[in-house]
Amino acid sequence: MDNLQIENNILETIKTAFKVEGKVVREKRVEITAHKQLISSILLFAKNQHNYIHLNHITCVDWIEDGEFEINYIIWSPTTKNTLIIKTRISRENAQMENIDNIWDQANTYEREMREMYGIEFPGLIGEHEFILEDWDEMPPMRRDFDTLEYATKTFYQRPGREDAKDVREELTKQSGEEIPEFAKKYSREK
Amino acid sequence: MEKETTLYIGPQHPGITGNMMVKLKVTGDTISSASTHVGYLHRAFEKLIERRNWLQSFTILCRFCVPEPDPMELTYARAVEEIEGREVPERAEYIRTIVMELARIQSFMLWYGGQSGSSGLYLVGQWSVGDRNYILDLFEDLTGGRVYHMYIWPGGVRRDLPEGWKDKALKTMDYLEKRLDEYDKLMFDSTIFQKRAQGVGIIPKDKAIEWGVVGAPLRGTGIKHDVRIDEPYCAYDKLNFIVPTQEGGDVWARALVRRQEIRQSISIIRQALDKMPAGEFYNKIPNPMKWSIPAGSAWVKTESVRGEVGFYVESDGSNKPRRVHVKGAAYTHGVTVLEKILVGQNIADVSFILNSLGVCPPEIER
Amino acid sequence: MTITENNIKQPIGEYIQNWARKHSLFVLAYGTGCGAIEIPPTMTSRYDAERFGIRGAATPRQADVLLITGYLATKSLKRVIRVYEQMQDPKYVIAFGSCTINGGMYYDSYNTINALDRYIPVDVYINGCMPRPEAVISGFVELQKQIASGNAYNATKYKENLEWYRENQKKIIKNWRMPDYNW
Amino acid sequence: MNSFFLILLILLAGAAISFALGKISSIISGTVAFLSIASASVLFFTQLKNNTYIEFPLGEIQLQWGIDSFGYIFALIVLGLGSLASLYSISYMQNKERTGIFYFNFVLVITSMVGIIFSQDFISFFIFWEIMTWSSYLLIIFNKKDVKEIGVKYMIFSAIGAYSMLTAIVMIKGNYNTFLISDAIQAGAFNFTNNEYIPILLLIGFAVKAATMPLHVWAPKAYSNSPMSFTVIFSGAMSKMGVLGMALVLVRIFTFNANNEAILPNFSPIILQQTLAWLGAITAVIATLYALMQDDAKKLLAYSSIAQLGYITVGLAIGTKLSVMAALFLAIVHGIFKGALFMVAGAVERQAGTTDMTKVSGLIRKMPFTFFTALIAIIALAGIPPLGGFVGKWMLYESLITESNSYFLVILVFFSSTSAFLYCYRFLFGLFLGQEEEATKDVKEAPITMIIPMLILSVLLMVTGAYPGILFDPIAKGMETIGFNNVTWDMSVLGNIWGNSVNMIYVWLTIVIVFIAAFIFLTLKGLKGTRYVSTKDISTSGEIPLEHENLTFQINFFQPFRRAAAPMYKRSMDKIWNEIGSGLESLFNFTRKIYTGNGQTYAIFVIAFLVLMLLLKDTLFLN
Amino acid sequence: MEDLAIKILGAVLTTIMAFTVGMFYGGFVRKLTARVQNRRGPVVYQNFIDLLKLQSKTTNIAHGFMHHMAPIWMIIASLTTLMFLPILNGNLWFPNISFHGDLIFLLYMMVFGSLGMALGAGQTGNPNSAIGVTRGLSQMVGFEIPFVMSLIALMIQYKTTSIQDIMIAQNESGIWNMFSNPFAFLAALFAMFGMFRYSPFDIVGAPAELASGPVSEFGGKYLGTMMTANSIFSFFKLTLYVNLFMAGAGNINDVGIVATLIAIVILLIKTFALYMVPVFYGWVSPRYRTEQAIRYFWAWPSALGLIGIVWALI
Repeated sequence: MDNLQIENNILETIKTAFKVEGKVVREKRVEITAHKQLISSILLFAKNQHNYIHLNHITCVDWIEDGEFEINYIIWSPTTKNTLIIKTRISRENAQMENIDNIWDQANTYEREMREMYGIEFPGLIGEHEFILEDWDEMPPMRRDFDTLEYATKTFYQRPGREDAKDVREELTKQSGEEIPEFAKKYSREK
Repeated sequence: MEKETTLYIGPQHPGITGNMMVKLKVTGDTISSASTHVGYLHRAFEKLIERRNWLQSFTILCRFCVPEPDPMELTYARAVEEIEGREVPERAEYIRTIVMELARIQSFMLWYGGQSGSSGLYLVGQWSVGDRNYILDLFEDLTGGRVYHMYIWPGGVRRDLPEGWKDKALKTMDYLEKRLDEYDKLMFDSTIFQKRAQGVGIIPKDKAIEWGVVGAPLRGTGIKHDVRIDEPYCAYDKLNFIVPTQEGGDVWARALVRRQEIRQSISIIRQALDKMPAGEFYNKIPNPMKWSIPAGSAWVKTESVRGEVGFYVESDGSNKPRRVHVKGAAYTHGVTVLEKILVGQNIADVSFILNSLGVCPPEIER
Repeated sequence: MTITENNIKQPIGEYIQNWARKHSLFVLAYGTGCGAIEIPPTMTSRYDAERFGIRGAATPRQADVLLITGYLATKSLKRVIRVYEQMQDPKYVIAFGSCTINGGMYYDSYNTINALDRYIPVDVYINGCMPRPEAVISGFVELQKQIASGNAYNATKYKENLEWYRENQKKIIKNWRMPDYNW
Repeated sequence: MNSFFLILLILLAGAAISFALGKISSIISGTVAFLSIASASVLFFTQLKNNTYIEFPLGEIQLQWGIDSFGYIFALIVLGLGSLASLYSISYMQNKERTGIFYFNFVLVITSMVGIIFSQDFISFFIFWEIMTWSSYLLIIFNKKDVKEIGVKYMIFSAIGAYSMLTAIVMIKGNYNTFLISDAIQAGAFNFTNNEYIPILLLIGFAVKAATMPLHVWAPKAYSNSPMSFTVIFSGAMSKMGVLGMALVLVRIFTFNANNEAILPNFSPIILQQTLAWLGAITAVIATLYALMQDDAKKLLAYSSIAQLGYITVGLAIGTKLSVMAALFLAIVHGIFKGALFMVAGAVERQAGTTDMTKVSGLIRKMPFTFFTALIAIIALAGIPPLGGFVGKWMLYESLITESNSYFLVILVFFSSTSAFLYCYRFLFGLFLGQEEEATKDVKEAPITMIIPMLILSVLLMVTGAYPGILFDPIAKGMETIGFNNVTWDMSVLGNIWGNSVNMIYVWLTIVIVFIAAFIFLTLKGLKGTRYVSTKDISTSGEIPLEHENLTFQINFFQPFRRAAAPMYKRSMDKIWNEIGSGLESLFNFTRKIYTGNGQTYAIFVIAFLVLMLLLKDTLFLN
Repeated sequence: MEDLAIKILGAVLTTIMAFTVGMFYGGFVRKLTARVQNRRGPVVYQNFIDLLKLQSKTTNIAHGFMHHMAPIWMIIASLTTLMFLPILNGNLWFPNISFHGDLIFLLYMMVFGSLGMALGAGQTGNPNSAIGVTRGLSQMVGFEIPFVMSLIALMIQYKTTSIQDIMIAQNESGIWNMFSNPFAFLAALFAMFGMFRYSPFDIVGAPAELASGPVSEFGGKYLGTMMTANSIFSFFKLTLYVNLFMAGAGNINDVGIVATLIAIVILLIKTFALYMVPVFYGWVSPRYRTEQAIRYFWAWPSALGLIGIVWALI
């Protein structure tokens, strides 16, 4: 395929340089899976050699079944307009990941969020510990084993009346004695 | 005790965009350091989405960024389509384009209000926010909602254009074009506004991409970058439009870029309405409660007013998303970029710069 | 001397004061949630809330009405309480959107409170997600009715039952690091 | 025994005793100083009649002492302020070291100033002048801070003044063969027609003490570095000695020349007049601009003193009846309010440890009386009705506009006095308003002996506002002594020659009535619902400030103004002097070597110079 | 005795008139602003309602004595300046205490309120207030310069410092000062923009920047009293300008009620017309930064002022 030439080239270069797995997902998307220790060198390589100077995103997926976090680094190159996704997996226990805010300043924000939301430690990460939450003393909330409904029920007052799922408008029309048109009755929740 | 005075801009402050806080350390009226504090709007959307099924998530998605909910819906829908491999009818692509551009225009109108209001020119804000209602009317006719639409679904759009909508839309565009000239006369022709905006909040061109600047602020530094061109989606590759750029990287350049973009949007809408083919508008999805998506992940980008919006969607094959992670433009603009460019600026310009960057706090903390 | 309107008897001085309060509502500029997006349309040409004497105020000292525009994150709640306590009596709270009533679509979120009136007294609830400007204005009109009848005493209720409110508030806000007020 | 000698003797005895007692107890020493100055003042104002003179020979030279109405004006400042300042000193100097030396010099400065006022001949005038210089020098370096820089600067400029004055005296002796001031005036020594050097040299000598530009560079640091209780005298009274001299000379120049109309073609007094007036105005502007950039309250006041002396210079230089009256009125009122302000600064320094406005704030609740004084004095300083400061300013403006047509000068003066609002506010805000800081939590009000003089001065300011006539009376008499005719004045109506007037009593009445009404209304209205809250309870956008965060806005206070006025800040006289100094490096080094900052060497050199001049007078100045 | 009674009556009448007119002007401006912004706007007496509301607040906070006093200083400044300003040209019904109205006195009395207000704002300890005050004082130094220049030009022109005399002279010659010395008038007009603090010179309380600046901590009765003072003060400023440049209320020396009323109407028309100038300018201009505002005043307006002085000298 001709139109995927750039993508294949980049994939090949990185594959030969680091001996990692990878594939071309589609046009302008290249995906690489690497060990966590290789991440910063791959990022630096991509940034310096292939002009992937824009850090698009860092995201974390909780694979609780595997006992792992998947961290994805998404970087973008303004010259080829290509996106490179670098995936790595780290253990959920004592989760720790290399800090890359020396490569991109804005990585600091992502990492602070991940530290707060998933409890992943980034050694050497500066910045206040509280980024989004305040006085949070439970498990990091974005972990899949944190049950938000249970926490909400426990902490916040749950006003009764949610469970009956009544249509408020219907109730109001009933109160005012207004006649409910035929077509509306079709959608009524009371049946 | 610190020597510098601490000044809180927000959360309860007329100059802040949304509910966030910029903590300034000032000496005199010069800012020596700034730090963004967010979390006042954290609703744990990404956590809640994990508990909702693929379609229920739409109610949450559109609330990611309040001034401009449609790009969020579109990006998510496209991500789901990419994982599932679902086709979208051509008519739906055109309708989506129109919705996107309408959303862009209404958001620009709000930006007019913010940018001029933060510099004391309330008249433009009053006019533009008032006129914005006409676009919201169009949305209401089309989707039933003023602000949140939940209109774009995986596989197309929820319903077809209503009768007479096209004429109404064209009429509104004509009206807006006339009004825009009036706003420009007040805002861009005012020497005071020029004095205020020029040379303020400069983003250096050589650092802009590396800092993570996207959207109008990036185009304001002279770099031509627009997702609509780079990775065309919807019907953008079939329509004619230019991506305006300006040199300088200051508030003024960003304002000029936006000023040109809103006119491009109007032209795109006209073209799209003109070229729109007839046919299906919706590639029907199965029963939403049981609808599962094959395992896989997608990273999809869309150009919103503030810059590109990216969705990372991961599916584990069940009927609920595994992970939906949103990266809005404000995530970098509002934190690292803002903290960098505020240093050395005047206190008077904080709100001004915030508005020109289009910082939208719910996008940062979600 | 008293005056009777709508079957409510008031001393004339009070009547005049309530009339003034009713027609001059300064709304604090605090967009706590997504409902804030409908405030600019409410204030501008099509809906023009200034007809009713509603206008913005920049700081809590000058404001009469605190508009809670939507869900409150726990971090916001702390600020809202501080702002509310800095406002001067008589003060009113209008809660905006379904999420302030019972959590709305955020009922299972770990970071948003579900019933606002447990933490600060609410005078008027406006339901909907989000309420249209017409609904907002009708909420204001409802508040005006309450004020005119002298029934908008919720701020007093807050002062009298401060302990109950404090207890509820402190349940959510773990680190109560408010400066001491002398009231 | 003659009252003149008695007064000086009491003062000298007071100086000696307080010096001796200084080692034992600072309070007793201070009390002695206060008593001696107070009793001297009582003696002065009760025993001495105006226009009494005594003559006595000192070897060949005939000396004459006396008191006229003109000197009386300055005696009011010197002795009144001196008594209050010495009362204030008792507590202020309480816990300091070397108080004996302080009081000795303090009383000596007062003595020398009284001596200057007494002197009717150049020799005793000069001797007292020099005593004043070096005793004040010892007080400037009393705190042993920056002795090299401040002391040397003061000495150098004093020397410039002394030498020029001395030269002028010798020239007078040479030309007119007299040391008596009155004889010299009679002979026309200050007259431009005869010799333009004598008045100019004398003016330079006086201008140094009056801190007129460009001879002001010594003043800011000298004012702020001395003990505050002395700065009260230093800025309030001692600078007025310069004013006294200038008034004496200038009035003669202008009035005489106006009558004779014999003006030198190349250097007319009009030029001198205009130069001086503009110098005064520029002094005022520049000093104001510097004052509003200061972070130290003492320095702020020091610059402000220079600015105020600038107005006085303008008034004297214009030389019309109203303007001289304004200048003299301002001189007295400036003594009062600047004395009060330095007392305030001293009280803050004593109680809070520093006058750095970035460190101290929110003292109003702790030091209410001090704040009251500061408020009154600042209103007067800013020239806002209805206090004494306004009266002086009004007369100055009216005289500039109506009598001398110096319209552009008015703009300059007005610019300075409007900018003065900025530093006035800064002083009050910096020390007393704003956040109550942790560092100043335990500050108490100043002791009563410091409060009383401050309150007396504030009351004086109010009285001079309502009844400026009580100062017009001595001023008018004094002005008649030095050559003005028919000086009219009214108890509380200010009038200009275009027939417009301001009645201060009406102003007071209106203000007081409105004040009482508004105060009662605002206080009683909703009295129950009014709470007084701490400065912690402010609206910080809903956020709760952290412990270590500073909410006081103090640093770079007037940055926007500074930015707008940036070109005006580019050059400073200090820099120019330094440039001149470096240009003439060798000479400057030489001067520095001679004036090591030691008072004795200075005195020796001055005396040597005097002797040299007297020996050479025939050869040098014989016309 | 009768004289005194008339004076007191006149003073009270003047105060009431100034207050009412000032409040209504504020209401008109709000209404007109709303109309320009495509809105219906509040009722014209909305300011009265606001004032009544503010005064009927049941709790008020003060941060201390100076905070408590701030509105009082403003009231003092407004009323004292008003009392020493000739409202109608020598009319019996509106005598003021000093019949001539001295310009230098009024010039200084005008800052009394601002400084008092600044002190009150300072005591709150709110950094926004302090920053607002520094801005306000700096701006004051800006606009006072062209203002005083134009005043000096007038003084030169008429050889008097009395407002009364300037008014009479204009009426006698029949040429308003705004025509006889347009430069001075323009300089004063620019200064007026700064005095009224409409855009682009609303930098003191700029909401988006400082959250209403010095008045941040003032609410309830304090804010209400300030509002009263401001209304009176704006009437004073307008009347001062009309007196100086537009011949006051005309040449009416008749004591009759009808003549007085006509004079008042003339005065109101003139003041309102003048008031609209900064309001119009404010609608269409964004806000300056502080140093830009100061430089603005020191550039063209001051140059015009200088030309005005030269013009008057010639």
